[in-house]
Formats: sequence, structure tokens, C-alpha cells
Amino acid sequence: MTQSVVRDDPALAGSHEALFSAREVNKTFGHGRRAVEAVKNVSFDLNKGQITTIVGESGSGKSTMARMVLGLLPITSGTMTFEDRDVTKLRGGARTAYWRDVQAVFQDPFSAFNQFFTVRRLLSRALRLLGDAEAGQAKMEEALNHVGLSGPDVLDRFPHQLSGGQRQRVMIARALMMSPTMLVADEATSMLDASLRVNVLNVLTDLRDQLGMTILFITHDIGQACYLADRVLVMEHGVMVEQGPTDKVIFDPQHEYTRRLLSDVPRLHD
Amino acid sequence: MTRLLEATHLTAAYQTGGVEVRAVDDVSVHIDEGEVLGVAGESGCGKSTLGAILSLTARAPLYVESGTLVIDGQSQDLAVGSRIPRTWRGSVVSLLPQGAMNSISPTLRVRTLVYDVMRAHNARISKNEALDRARDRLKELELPVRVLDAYPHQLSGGMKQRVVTIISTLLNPRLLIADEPTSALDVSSQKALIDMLKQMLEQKIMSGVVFVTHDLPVLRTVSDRIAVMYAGKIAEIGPAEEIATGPKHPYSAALLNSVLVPEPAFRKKRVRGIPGSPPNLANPPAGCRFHPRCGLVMPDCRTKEPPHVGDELTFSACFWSAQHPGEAVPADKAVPRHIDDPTELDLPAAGATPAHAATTEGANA
Amino acid sequence: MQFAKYIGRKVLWYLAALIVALLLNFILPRLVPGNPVDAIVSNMSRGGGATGEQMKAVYNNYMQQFGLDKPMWEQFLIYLSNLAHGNLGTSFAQYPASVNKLVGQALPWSIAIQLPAILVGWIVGNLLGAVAAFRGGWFDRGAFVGSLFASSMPYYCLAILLLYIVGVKLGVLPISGAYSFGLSPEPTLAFFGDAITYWWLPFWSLVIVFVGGQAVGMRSMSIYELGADYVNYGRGLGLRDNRIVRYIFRNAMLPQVTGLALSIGGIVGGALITELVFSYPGIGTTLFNAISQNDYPVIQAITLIITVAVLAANFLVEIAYGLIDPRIRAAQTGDR
Amino acid sequence: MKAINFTPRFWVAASLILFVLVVGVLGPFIVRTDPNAVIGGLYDAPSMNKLAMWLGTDNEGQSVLANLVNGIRTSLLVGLLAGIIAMVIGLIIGLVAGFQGGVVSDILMGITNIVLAIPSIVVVILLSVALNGRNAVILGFVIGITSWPWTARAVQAQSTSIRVREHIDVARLSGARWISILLWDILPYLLSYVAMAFVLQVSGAILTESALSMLGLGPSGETSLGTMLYWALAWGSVRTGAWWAFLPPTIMLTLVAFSLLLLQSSLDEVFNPRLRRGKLRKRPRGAATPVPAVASPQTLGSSPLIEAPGRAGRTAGASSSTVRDGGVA
Repeated sequence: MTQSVVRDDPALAGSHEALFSAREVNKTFGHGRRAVEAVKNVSFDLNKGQITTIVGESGSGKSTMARMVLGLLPITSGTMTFEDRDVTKLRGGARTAYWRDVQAVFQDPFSAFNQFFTVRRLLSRALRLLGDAEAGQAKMEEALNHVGLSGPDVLDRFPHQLSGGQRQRVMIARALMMSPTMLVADEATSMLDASLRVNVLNVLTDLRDQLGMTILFITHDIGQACYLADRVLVMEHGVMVEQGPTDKVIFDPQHEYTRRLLSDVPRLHD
Repeated sequence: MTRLLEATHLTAAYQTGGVEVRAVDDVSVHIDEGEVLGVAGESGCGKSTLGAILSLTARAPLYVESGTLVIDGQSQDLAVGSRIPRTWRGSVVSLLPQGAMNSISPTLRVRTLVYDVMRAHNARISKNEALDRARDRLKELELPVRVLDAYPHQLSGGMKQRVVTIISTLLNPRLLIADEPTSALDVSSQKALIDMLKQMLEQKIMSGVVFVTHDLPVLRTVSDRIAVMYAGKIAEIGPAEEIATGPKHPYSAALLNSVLVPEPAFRKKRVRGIPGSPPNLANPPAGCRFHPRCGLVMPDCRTKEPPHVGDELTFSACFWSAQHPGEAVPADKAVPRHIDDPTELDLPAAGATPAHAATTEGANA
Repeated sequence: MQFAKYIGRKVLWYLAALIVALLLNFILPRLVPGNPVDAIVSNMSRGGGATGEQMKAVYNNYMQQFGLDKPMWEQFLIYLSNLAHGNLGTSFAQYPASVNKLVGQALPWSIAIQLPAILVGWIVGNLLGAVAAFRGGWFDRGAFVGSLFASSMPYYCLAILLLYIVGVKLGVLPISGAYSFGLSPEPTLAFFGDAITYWWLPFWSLVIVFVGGQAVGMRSMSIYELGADYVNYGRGLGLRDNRIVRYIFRNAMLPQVTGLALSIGGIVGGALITELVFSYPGIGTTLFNAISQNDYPVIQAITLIITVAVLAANFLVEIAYGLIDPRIRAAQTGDR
Repeated sequence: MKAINFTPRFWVAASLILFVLVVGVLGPFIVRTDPNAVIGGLYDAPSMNKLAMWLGTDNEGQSVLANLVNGIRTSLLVGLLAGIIAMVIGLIIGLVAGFQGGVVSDILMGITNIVLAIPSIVVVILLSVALNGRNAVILGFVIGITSWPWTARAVQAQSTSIRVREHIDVARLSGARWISILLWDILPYLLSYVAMAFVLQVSGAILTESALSMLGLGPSGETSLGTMLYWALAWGSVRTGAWWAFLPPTIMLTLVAFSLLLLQSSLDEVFNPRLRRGKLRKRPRGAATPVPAVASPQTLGSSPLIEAPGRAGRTAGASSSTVRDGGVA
């Protein structure tokens, strides 16, 4: 296996400010002989106001990485910083405060919902984290409008009364209500049909362009990464094999794994 | 080229709790010898149901209401109540399911299933003959022979899918019905499987393939012709190349438009999805089923069944195509332009959940 | 060797369970207020007939045997060492009969009515459940509701009803005991022919309930398996129905085999009340008598035997499962 | 929520249970006769002259009807008490073990497995022998504290699989406290299982009580369905043909057990769509495998003692993966 490839132009290193940095992050599940190294020595930056995509196949450790970034899974070793604060080992109140800045959208548009909650209940729960239950209704509607849904239409619906695309947008709205600086989307579109998927991806690009949001997008689909990302990180078996600007990584891959991955992707046009 | 399969007027419905959902509605499919027909569409469009009908595996709560299958000149009525010879399954048409599922009983070794399949069609075959057949196949396709001794859980996803493929084609079926075989696989395993299928076609192990998937780029690489299904009907069918480059039905155009592939063009443009959701098949819209979401809709579309423009191998079921014969749909007009993010359209009608949403909830509830 | 490790872990767990069970068995009867030996000896003396000298000897015998004058931990060790020697003690109520003998006389009768009932019920019940699941329709409905009713019926209620209807009202079978008055158990055809008339009623009362329970279980396992992907695939490959049914059985049977083994493990305590209803001289009747006479050694011995049989069956089942089911084996040994 | 389609079977079960409840709760107020009052001789045959004599008299010349309504009440009390105790203990242990994971879970499930392996009838007999002055409440308590492991196991398995659902992560990210997550995000998903387990526990406890009573370990000074049978058997009512003494409690016990089991199986069908044949939905991609029916808790010495490992193994697959990397399209 060849060396991990970093494609960022050193001359441009200062032009983007890193909002989030991971250094030498490791994650091992289990102990002793049963230990599985899911993430090995991974380092990367998420630049402010950019969409960064982690691409990898199943078992690459990309979702594990996402959960660690979110503070949902403790890391084994390494450091993570957010706005120059150390967020490696957050607990209790500090972690709750972190979640005001960093929010997430998950893969399964059904299991991410508590099926016993209406959209209103789901959203108002998030409001409590802000300690601002008063501004409730207005805030909810604003967030829903942002993702192209209208409050009165969806607030009193249960998840099974919404389509897959709508559910994912409600999830994005939930995250937005916290006015986070960063959004982690873990395979957020992989269970949607192509025609709905694009609409959700467009919501994400709008968030970047209009609100300057920083987004970490996890996917197995290079096509989506290509459409969406400013920077692409490629993971294989827990190792970050290549990272850099999208145009470089996807259209001029250096690492053999990235090349193989790209050559295996079926194309629509010859 | 000789005709391999003619399946005509296929209609089938799911009957659940008094509600009838017609998932495939008067669909006809023709396949030539040596051809791969891709069937594309989104969740709930009826593509997997079509696969179940063609592979003769429809079962309750799915009921085939009508349909005839003609293969190699032999005709078979498919409607409920008609007797389908057991040996047709597996040797005339064979099913290739998604291997990530428990397609092989978890307590069965692969070789047991191999022997059982061979024996089901030839009572006098010996265990060794049956296994030799499988061993030869595995060797030809450069797979390790020891997978025969494995239990299904010992195989990786990609390997399980390839093993299932070999079992499905053991009897050299005339037609293989592959239902989302690549959907749970990584791209490298996808490619390996597709290469294997192509190799099998070349070796004439089977004479035709119906390949069902939602993944258009995969279909483009594997199929000769593509059928695009929408709400239980075929919207358009035609040579893969033509569908990919110049679709003649607004739905195929819109669907292709929303496919993202790693090509430089996608770095710049803003792709638009299709507004709204597919209709509830328990109560489909009148006229063309795509008309509520179509950018080229005209008055006739709302009331009348669209005509089939073209022949049985290549057609588009669309009024616009009828007025513009041979023309490709202008990509930017396939979906309504003025509604960029049409919230109202995206909501299912009050009280009715979209067909695909309802099916997703079933097992979770 | 991973499998050895798996067995080792199971052994440890069951050893722990056995120790807990022994402790309970040891401590609970000692919680009865007052010294049980005092109680029993005063009972005996009230009946008269025994002289002071004899009483003294009996008292000393019990005190020594149970070590009641010693501290608790020592008593427990005495208890364990007696058990290790296969000595279950001496009965209070039927002094000086040994508990081993009392239990040894009762056990064969319990097994005689239960083992055939379990085996027959298991085979018939599983067939019924599987056929019901596969056939569906009215047969399924009828078999299911009938089985549900049979399995829900408390087995002793069925015993009472059978006793009344067949034994008392119709008068076709004897209603009480295990063999006719005047006979004694011996391996002759005459005795066997006599005993079997007494055996029918308890047997039927157990077998009907057991068939119901097995059928309900097998039916739902089979229906669950019928929906599996491999069933659809098997049909798509043109396999014969009976071949697919065999796959289904293979998977649905695993839990049922467990059920069989566990039922056999529960054989000692499985039909205590049935024996009471029919005055059948098995473990249940012995236990009933012991309880009414505060015969703690006998109660303790019976609860202990029930526990050991159940633990042993559970243990064997888990080991067998580790050997049979590749999925379990994989999960246990981490083989992927 | 979606409207739940209750099957006819559910309504049959519900009306039977309602009937038993009405008899047990209102009966003693209608049949005012003291169950301990001697109103006739040994096994006087029923007569329609007097309400108390509708079912004749028992071996002590007491009214069988008065004993029956009071006996049902006692049996229901024991069943409900035992069921509630078992449910509370099982729910707490199962939830904590399932939600906490790690060492706490290992210890709790270790204890559960040990208790599960020891036949509870043995513990119940030993406890009853050790306690003198047994009454219905004590019996309910004894049965309750020996039958919780079933619920604990089922709840633990379920909550472990729910714990990895993404909505728990969403709740955490929304700042919900763990107690709120437990109450609102896990418990509602368990309710169907808990309800079914509770129904079985109640039925099992009622049967265990009567078995104990028939062994001579029943409540002293109180009438239950079991003590009625005990006396009826001891005084030879079956042999002498005094059907009114033993048939009513036998029928009531059967009715209670049957209706509760019917209720459980109809709930199972409602909650577990795969058992509803002919109504199978199309299998969605990526949906979790529904967990098979709750294994029945043991009633006195007749059911399997451990949950069949096969079922556990089959369901565990859906939830056991810790490395969550689903590249499934």
C-alpha cells in the first residue's frame, strides 16, 4: 500500500480557515485478539464554509469517523479540535454545548425518527437544548422553510405520513434549528431515490452558499461527492488514503485505491 | 436476431387488507436472443414486481391477474390458477435475487443447495455429477472451489452474490431474472459481478437477462436495452445508448437528469430532481401517470392513456413523443421549471401515503 | 481452541447456577422458625409408642446428621458432603426410611407417564404445527385455535376433566393409583397389563396439552421461516415443495429440539399435580405428602433433583447448539 | 399513529377477560354470602332456590358460588400482583442492561441467566415452605420475584436493538437527557413486548398459585381457585360425582389461561406483522428484521426454561454490529 496522499496546495494552506481538525485519530473496537481497528491514524481539516466529503466503501470506517466527529463515539487516541477548542473527550454539559455548534443528519430516513413523535415534538425537543422554547413555532417554521417545507403542512404529521425525501429534509431542519456552524451528514441521501436525492443535496449546497455552513458529508457514492464537495477525503479500511480539492482527487487521482475506485464506478456516458 | 421472450399484458396486484395495489399494469416485454434488458425505476414503480412475474415467483399477497409468457415458442399463461410447470423455474427462467438477503438457508452448505437444485430437474443425477458441474463453473469463472463447503454466513457480500449467481445459472436457464443483484455491493464487487454476468452471456450459459435495478449507471454498463418504469407501467423502452443520451419520455429524461456521476460537468451545474412523489398505486392519477410532475404536460395527458410511440422493442408512452416523433426530450423542460422547490407538490395527498412510503413502513411498524 | 473456551464458559455459568440453587435449597428450609428436629421429634413423641430412650437416639441421630448444633457454614459443608456421597438424608415422616429410597420408588412412575407423553406430544405437535403453517386455510385455523386452547389449558385442569368424564362418568378406566390393589410392581406381563389401564388417563392428560404447545410453537416458527428469502429463491430455482419444506423444518426445528431437550429436563417436576389428581405414586404425590407432613429432607431432595435435571438439560442444549447451528457457532467463536 | 387493526381473535379474548374480571370484581358484591359460612351439608347439590346455592355446597357445607367469586378475586389479585412485580423488576433490569451495555449489562444479564436456569417452581416451593402465614399478597410477591427474568431477557434484547437505531443519536444530539431518552425513545418501542410479556406473566402466576395451592402451599384462610381444587380433590368430589365442587374452578382457570394466551397471541399478530399471513408487505430494503414472538414465561413446570438460542441468534444479527458502516444504496 502506498503512502497517504495529501493534495492540498501548500501555497494555499492559509487561504482557508480550518473549523475542525482531526489529528492522528484512531478507533479500536473490542479488546485483545478480537480488536478491530476501524480508524487508523486519520488526520484532516474541515474548512470553514466548505463541503468536505469522506468517500469510502463499506468497512472503510467513514461512518465511525462521522460518529467520532459528532462526539457520539469516544475515540481511542488522537486529538480533535473545533474552533481551536479541544473536543477530543467531551462529556456532559461541554458535549451538549458542542452539539449546539455541530449537528447531524443520518442515513436512514425512517429509523432516525422516533415513530411516536410528530415533527413538532421532534423539533421542540431540539429547542430545549437552546433553552429557548418561547421562540418555538417561529423558529420551527423558519427552519422548515429553509429546506423547502411549510410548517403548517408537516408539523403535525408523524414520520410515516411523510415521504423519504421529506423526512430527510425535516431532519436537516431539525439540525438547522440549532443554528449550528457545522453539519455532519452521514450517508444522508443513500436511501433516497435519485430524483429525491438531488433535491436534498441541493438543500445542502444552499446551506453552504447562503449561510456559509461547514458541512461534512459522508458517502459511498463518488458521483454525489463530485457534485457536492469542495474537498474530498478517501478512506479505505480505516486509513485516509487520499485527500484534497475535489477536482484534483476525482479527476486526477494519485493513490492507487482512488484510481481503482473511480475506474470501477459505472458511467452513464462513454 | 431471434426472439427469446415475449411477455404480454402482464398485470399483477398486491392485495392487502382489502386494498388492491396494482404494481404492474398491462406491461409487455420482448427480449431477443443474447440480449440484456435493463429495467429501471424508482422505489415502488413495479420493477421488482415485474421481476417476480417474469421469474414465475409471484406469491401471496401478489397476485398475477393476467399475462402470457412465450419463450422459445412455448406459451404459458401466468394468471392466478394456471399451472406453471415446476421445472420451468430454474431451467427456463431463473431468479437471481439480491444476495445480501438470506437467499441461502443459513443452516445449509452451498453444496447442498447445488445438489438439490440439480436433482430437482434431473432426478437421476448423482451428487458427484452435480458438484462437478458447479466446480467446473466456479473454475471457469475463476472463483475458489472451496466456497461449495461454506455456509452462507461465511461468505462476504460480494462472494455470496457471485455464488448465488452461479447457482441461479447452474441449469443453463434461457432467461435470467436479476433483481437488484448489485444494490448492496461496493463498486468493485458490482463491477466483478457485472463482468461475470457478461462472461456467462458470452459463454451462452444463459441466452438473455432481465436486470432490474434503480441504478442507471449500472444499467448503462450492463444492458443492451433499458425499460424505464413509472407507477406500474413502462414509460419508455429502447437501446441503452439512446435512453442514456436522448430519452424520449419526460420521465426518463428527468430521471437521467438527476443521476450524479463523477464527471467534470457535474462540478458546475445545478442538477434538479423531480418535484413531488410517485403516485399512490391504490389510486393512480387519470391519463398519463406522470402528468402531475411533468414539465411538458398537455391537456390530453390528464385524461387519456398515452399512446405507445414506436415498436414493441423501442417505444415511448407519451403524447409529447407522439407530436415530436424521434425527438429527444429537451433536458431542461422535462420537469416544471417555474416550481424550483415545489413544496405543495412534494406532499402526498392528505390521508394517502405514497406507495413507496407505505411499503417502507410495513416492517418497521 | 475457541469451542473449548465456549464450553468452559458455559460450565462456569452452570456451576454458578448450581451453587446458587444449592444455597437456596440449603438455606430456605432452615428459615422455618424453630429447630425442625425439635418439631419432628415432639411430633413423634405425641404419637406415643416411643420411649424416652428411643426419642433421645432419634434426636441425636438427626442432630448429628444435619449438624444443627454446628455453625451454618459447617452445616452447609456437611450438606454438600452428604450430597457428594449420594446421600439425600433420612425422612422425618417415615423414619427411618432413607430419602433415596422414597424418591427412588417414586421417580420411575413419574418418568413412566411423562417420557412417552413428551415424545409422542413432541412428534405429533410438530407435525401438526408444520402442516398447519404450510397448508394454511381452514386446516390452519382449526389446528391453531385448537392447539392454542389445548396448550393454554392448565394441564391439571385437563387431568381433572378427563378423570371425571372418562374415569367416573364413563367408568372405562380406573381412576386412582398406578396398579390394582393387591398387586405389587414386578416385571410380569400381567402386572404390565394391569398398570397400563391406570397409565392411560395421566398420559392422555399430559399429551394433549403438550401437543398443543408444540404445535403452536412450530406453527409460528414455520410461518416466520416461510417468509424468508431462501424460500422464494428455492421456488425460483424450481425446487420441489417438499425440499423447501425440509429447509424450513431444518431452521424451524432448532428451537423445537431445544424445547424437547428442556422438556425432558423438566421431567421430574413437570407433572406434579397430574399425579395428585390421579393419586399416581410419583414424585408429585411424594412431594404433596412431604409438604403436608413438613418432611423437609424429602422436600429438599425433590427440589434438588428437579433443579439438577433442568440445569443438566439446559447445559446439554447449549453445548449441542454450539455444535449444530453454524450461526451460533460463528457468533461464539468470532469466525467470520 | 396508524390505526391498529385488531383481529376478531383480539375481541374474543378481550370479552372473555372482561367477563372474568367482572365476575371477580363485582361477584363478591352480588353474592353477599360469606364464603366461610356453613349453609348446608357435605356436597349439597345445586338448587336454584337461593343465589348462594346455585352451585351447591362444598365439603364443609359452604357455598361454592360464594367461594368461586371470592376465589377468582384472590387468583386475579395474585396474578396481577405477581405480573406487576415481575414486569417492574424485569423492565428495570432489562432496560438498564440493554441501554447501559458494558460491564453493568454483563453482570445484570449474568444474574438473570442464573435465575433463569433455576426452575422457578423450586424456588417458589422452597420459599413457600419457609414462609408460614402465607396469604395472597405474599404468594403474589413470591411468584413475582421468581418470574421476572423472562421480561428482563426480552426487554434487554429489544432495547439493545433499539439502542443502535439512529433516532437515539438524534435525541442525544437534540440534547435529551438519558432519562428522557429511556422514557420517550426506548420505552414506547418496548411497550408491545412488555404488554405481551405482562399478559403471559399474569396467566403464569395464576396457574402457579393454583398449583401451589393444590400441593398444599396455598394461602391459608383465604379462598382461591387453587384452594378450592385442593379441597375438592382431598374430599373426593371427583370420585363421588359432586361436579359442582370441582368443575367451576377448573373451568374458570381454563378460561383465564385461554383468554390471556389468546390475547397475547392476538397482540403478537398486531405487533409482529410477519405472523399475519396473507398480509405480508413487500420487504423494504434495509429494514430491520422483526423479532419473533416473546418467548412464553414458564408456567408451572411445563415450558422450556431458556429462550431458544436459535431465536436469539436470529435476531441478534440485526443489532450486534458495532462497526456501523453501511454502504448500502
